Amino acid sequence: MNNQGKVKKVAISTTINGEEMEILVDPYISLLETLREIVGITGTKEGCNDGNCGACTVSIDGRIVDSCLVLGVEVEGKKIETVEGMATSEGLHPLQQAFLEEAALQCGICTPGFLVSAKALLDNEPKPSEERIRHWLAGNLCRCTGYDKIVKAVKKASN
Amino acid sequence: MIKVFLPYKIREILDVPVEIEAEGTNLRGLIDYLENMYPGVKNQLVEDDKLRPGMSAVIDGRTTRLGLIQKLENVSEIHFLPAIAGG
Amino acid sequence: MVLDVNKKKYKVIGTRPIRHDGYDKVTGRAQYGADLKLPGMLIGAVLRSPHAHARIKNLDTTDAEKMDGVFAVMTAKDLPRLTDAERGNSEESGSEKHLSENVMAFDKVLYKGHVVAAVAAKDQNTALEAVKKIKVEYQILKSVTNVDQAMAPGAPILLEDFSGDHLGKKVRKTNIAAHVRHNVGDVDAAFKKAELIIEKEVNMQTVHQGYIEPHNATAVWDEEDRIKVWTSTQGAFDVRDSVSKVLGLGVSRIRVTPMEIGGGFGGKIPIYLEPIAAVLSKKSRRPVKAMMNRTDVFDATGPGPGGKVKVKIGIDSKGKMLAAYADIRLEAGGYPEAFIEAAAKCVFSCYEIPSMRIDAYDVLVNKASSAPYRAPASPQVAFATETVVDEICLQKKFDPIDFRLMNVATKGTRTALGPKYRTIGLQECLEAAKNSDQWKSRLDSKPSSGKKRGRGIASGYWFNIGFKSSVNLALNSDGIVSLTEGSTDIGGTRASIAMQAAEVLGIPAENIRPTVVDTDSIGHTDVTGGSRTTYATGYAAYKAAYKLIDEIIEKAALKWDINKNDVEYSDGVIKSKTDSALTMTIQEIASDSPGGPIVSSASVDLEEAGGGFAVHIVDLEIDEETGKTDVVNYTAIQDVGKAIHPSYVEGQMQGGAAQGIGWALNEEYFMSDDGVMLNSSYLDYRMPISLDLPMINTIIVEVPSEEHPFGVRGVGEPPIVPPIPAIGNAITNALGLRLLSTPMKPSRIIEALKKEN
Amino acid sequence: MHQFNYYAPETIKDAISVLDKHGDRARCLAGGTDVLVQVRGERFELDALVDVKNIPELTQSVWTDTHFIFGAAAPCYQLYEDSKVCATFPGIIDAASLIGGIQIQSRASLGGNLCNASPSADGICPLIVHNTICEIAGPKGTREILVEDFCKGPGKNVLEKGEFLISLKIPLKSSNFSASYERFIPRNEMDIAVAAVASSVEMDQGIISKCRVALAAVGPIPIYAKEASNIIIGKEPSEQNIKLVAQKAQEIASPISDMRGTIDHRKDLIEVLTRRTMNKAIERIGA
Repeated sequence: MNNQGKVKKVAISTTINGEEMEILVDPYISLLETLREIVGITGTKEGCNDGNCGACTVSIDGRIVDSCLVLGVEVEGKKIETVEGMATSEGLHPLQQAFLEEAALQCGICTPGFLVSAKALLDNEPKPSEERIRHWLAGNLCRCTGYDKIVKAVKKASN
Repeated sequence: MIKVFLPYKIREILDVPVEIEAEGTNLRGLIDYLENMYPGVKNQLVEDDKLRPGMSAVIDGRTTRLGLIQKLENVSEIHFLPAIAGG
Repeated sequence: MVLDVNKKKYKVIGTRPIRHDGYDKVTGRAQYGADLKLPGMLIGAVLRSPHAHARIKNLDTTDAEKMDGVFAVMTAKDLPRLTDAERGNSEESGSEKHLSENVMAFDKVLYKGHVVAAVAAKDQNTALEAVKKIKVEYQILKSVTNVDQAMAPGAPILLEDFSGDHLGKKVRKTNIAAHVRHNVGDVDAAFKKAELIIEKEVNMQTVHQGYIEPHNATAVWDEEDRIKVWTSTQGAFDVRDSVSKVLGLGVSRIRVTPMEIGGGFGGKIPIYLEPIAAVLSKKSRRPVKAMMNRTDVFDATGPGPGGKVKVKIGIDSKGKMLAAYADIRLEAGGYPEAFIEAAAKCVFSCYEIPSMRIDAYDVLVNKASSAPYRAPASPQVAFATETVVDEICLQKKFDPIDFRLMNVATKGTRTALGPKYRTIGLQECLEAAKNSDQWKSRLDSKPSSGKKRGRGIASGYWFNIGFKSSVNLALNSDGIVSLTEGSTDIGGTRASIAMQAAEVLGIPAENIRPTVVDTDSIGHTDVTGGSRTTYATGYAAYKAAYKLIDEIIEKAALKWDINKNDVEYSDGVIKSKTDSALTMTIQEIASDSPGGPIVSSASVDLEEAGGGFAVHIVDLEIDEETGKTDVVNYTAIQDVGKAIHPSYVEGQMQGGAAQGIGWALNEEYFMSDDGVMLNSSYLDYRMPISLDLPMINTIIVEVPSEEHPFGVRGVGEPPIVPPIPAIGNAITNALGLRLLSTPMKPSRIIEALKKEN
Repeated sequence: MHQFNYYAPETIKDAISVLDKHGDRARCLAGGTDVLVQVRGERFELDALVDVKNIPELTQSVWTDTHFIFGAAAPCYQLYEDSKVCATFPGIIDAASLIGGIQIQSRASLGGNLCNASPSADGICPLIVHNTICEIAGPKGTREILVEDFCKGPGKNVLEKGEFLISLKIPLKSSNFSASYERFIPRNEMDIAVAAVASSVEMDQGIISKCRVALAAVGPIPIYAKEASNIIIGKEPSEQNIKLVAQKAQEIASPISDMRGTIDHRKDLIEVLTRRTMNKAIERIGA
């Protein structure tokens, strides 16, 4: 039995960075592809497409996930937050500011994923230890910094 | 006189000693001087009136970026070496 | 910590402003290659060889062409044939022929993942499905995946129409693309005088740069045969030159726009997808974007060469080095260039040794064509040399820093390639290491965890290339200076370049607005690599800033109708030397400058920055039952000449150390017998994660380079050199045994421990 | 990648009907952390992916008088954020809190981990040493099977056409019971076990009355090392006795050499990890 030609797009309603929207997605594409190609926000990055780098981290109803390992159709009725939703009209999120001040990014490709991950940590644990930060960020790969300044920036934002 | 060192393989091919002495007001002149001493050297170092691609000249520790027009004043040694790319 | 050897006082240099591109990068606005979307854009996908070595007998694209949603199919027949085999010996970037065949195989595939065909389709999934419909008939050949196999008599030959250069002799039917030799002094006689001779051979597995962003390229080929390319690259002009060679078009027909780049470490200097996207665009008459996945990146890009390095050093009774010999064999991959000249230059770079001989071999193997990886070939050779040095210290009970200081290379030391060093800062680094908190701290050799601890130290070198860079400046009517440059910014170089212009102009770094522009908008600028960007493009910015001041003075003189020699400029303010009433700011002159806007441009073509040295100290903790190694304390010391933006200098030192630690402990290409990399995912390639590393202490040493007005040396590359030997030496210190192969992974440690007992 | 349709049934019955219709061209989607990677990597082709997370039984957890029952699709965090589960089954939490990183733990479930039937699965050995039972639903009704009988080979399990895993039932234990799970990886997270061991112990007046040891990544499926476990039953938890268990476990292990580890290293690790997990489990009973 072959599906080819029978697979129909699915309409879903979801909230992305506070904005309710209805979108039409192929049932087999990832949330990552949905965000980048359908919604058109490209801050969420693809590094591996198999859940091992965390560059595509977004939060769904407050929990961080690798958006490459979620289907677009799965987020019906859910609240998605991406890096684009972190800054407000008041200004940058303290984590974004701390990343800049601490030089916690070099090439910047992993930065959106780290920011979304770190935000979820600080939302639940305002004063994490260094070890806790390193543990929480273990699913986010950075090849440039050696993590030192990232950990320091998260620490700084938590103060 | 300027001490000149040629790459190992050119020394092998043309039977040139490790260290030779030569002179010239610029690199072009120096290479012509070498060519008189060891015919064939110029062809090893120069192509289309330029240093061969992949060949560099290190003049007292500095790699010239000017090539054959590089002036030679108060120079004590020159090494011709394969150019090295970086990462 | 910054050890300020250079006492000059600066206003901007040495401060830590927020990088200019930072806001875009923390908000997700920054546009990386994969983020680009053009109207009508198609997606390209490539078919890759599943075999490491095979002849293409037949290639049938008919079914792919017929598929719905497919707009173009391409094979190597769509590329101009380049038969210039002779230039395959070029050390620079390979011949046009090899460049082209690495982009797409013509009649033979040389590694698993070698591209054989490509498709452009309406979307990613259609393109990937179409690629599967291309039929290829392969004649599978025996493959060689390491230097021993490749150099063995009777080995299958990769490049059949290519001549190797063996000490100047042309040799046919060989996998040794080049054998070079360097010789200083009488090595054999010097070894005879030695009291102690230590020889070690190390084995290195192939590694990958590991940048998080996969390669990508978008191209539009227009009706005038002009090509626009948007890509993730370390060098837009290198891409332009390479695409021009592969497609046989003049460079000015090609405009390359460097997108933001998600890491490179040398691996984003070669071209891969750019000509393919261009040809697919030509055939489909639509913009085409092509992207790699992670497996493609491991299989077909990078890698950093593996290989074998043998080093022998002889010392006299006092410990002075008398003679050294190195035999270096590195994997070039499918096409020549394993950076053996760099290896030769680096292998004995930290020491003053009167007699040295180096033999180095560039060896073709059935792996992706090697790309530069951060100080290419220097970590490989440093592992051998620093291991030998450590062994000498152990046997003769020398303090490892004192021994290194006794033999340290300084200004005037003759190097293995012949030339003498100009001012370098290795001695200062070793002294800083000796005074560091970590070195002075006692190593807790029996920690409560019950594990064994060990400390290791090693030095390393990279020579920092110079080359060409261009910068344009324009003074805007609000007093802000626009700076355009051609160096792609991998890690904060917009800031470090802008800061040098700001220093000259005496204005805040924020008042310079740097932009990285395309190849039509700036003069030639070489790669962001070789640790050259802050040095060379920064120098161009310095020159351009002085020219801008000349312009400002000239325009002010015109405006005031006085002699320009009577005008002076300082810190954004213009004054008359003769009339104290005449003063204005740069905003004032810029908003009304007689004779047109105030602009300047400058370019440089520089020699090497004078070399950068690093010394690293590592404390390890090893679980003798499992072989697991954890880094518990780490200090990186480096002479950077002058730190323009110290935070990003520290970042380079920490990042380089982290990559070196990964290389030392876990990273490797794990190959099957038939030449396939089995661990081509982040899951199994095992790069360090946040939990694998401690904070990495940094000590910035500043011994100014003689070649740069602020004394800048290259920073990016030296820090990946010492970690491997430092870790090897620390393992020896902890366990009393020595590992001579990377990665020094848990199973190897257990194996070695068993052998000991 | 072959295109597939997505179904999100809200009842077990509806799920069975889709699964039954598509046979081996359908799979369940729980966390998706394995199945999405595999389908993209073209390990298999699917026509239907059946998201089971909207079925209440698949994500709920219930304490009965005799069992703790949790949905097969309950993500890892649901277990380790539940203080009662943490206090009662630390050996299960050991695994739930180290699968992948935080992102993966938001999605991945022990049920999914079990169905994926990887020899190196982190979740399976701890379930085995807790005598956990799988509740399976299918066209012919429901059935129960012990976790140690669930896997049939790498990536293969006992599920028949139309069947799927509903929940996992852990029998409640006495306060003299505890367990521990430890894996060896070269990094500190985000790796697949080179070798791993789960051990559970029940003590009766200083004597080990029950013991279960299970081994991962040293055979085609996670192994219940019964012979090793039985050695120490009725004996004191002395260093010597634990060593005997560990040596037996090492004997039972029949690993292969691959990119993640060698035969020798894996066998050595089994010995070390058996000792460590046995000691940890015993220590936990004391605490």
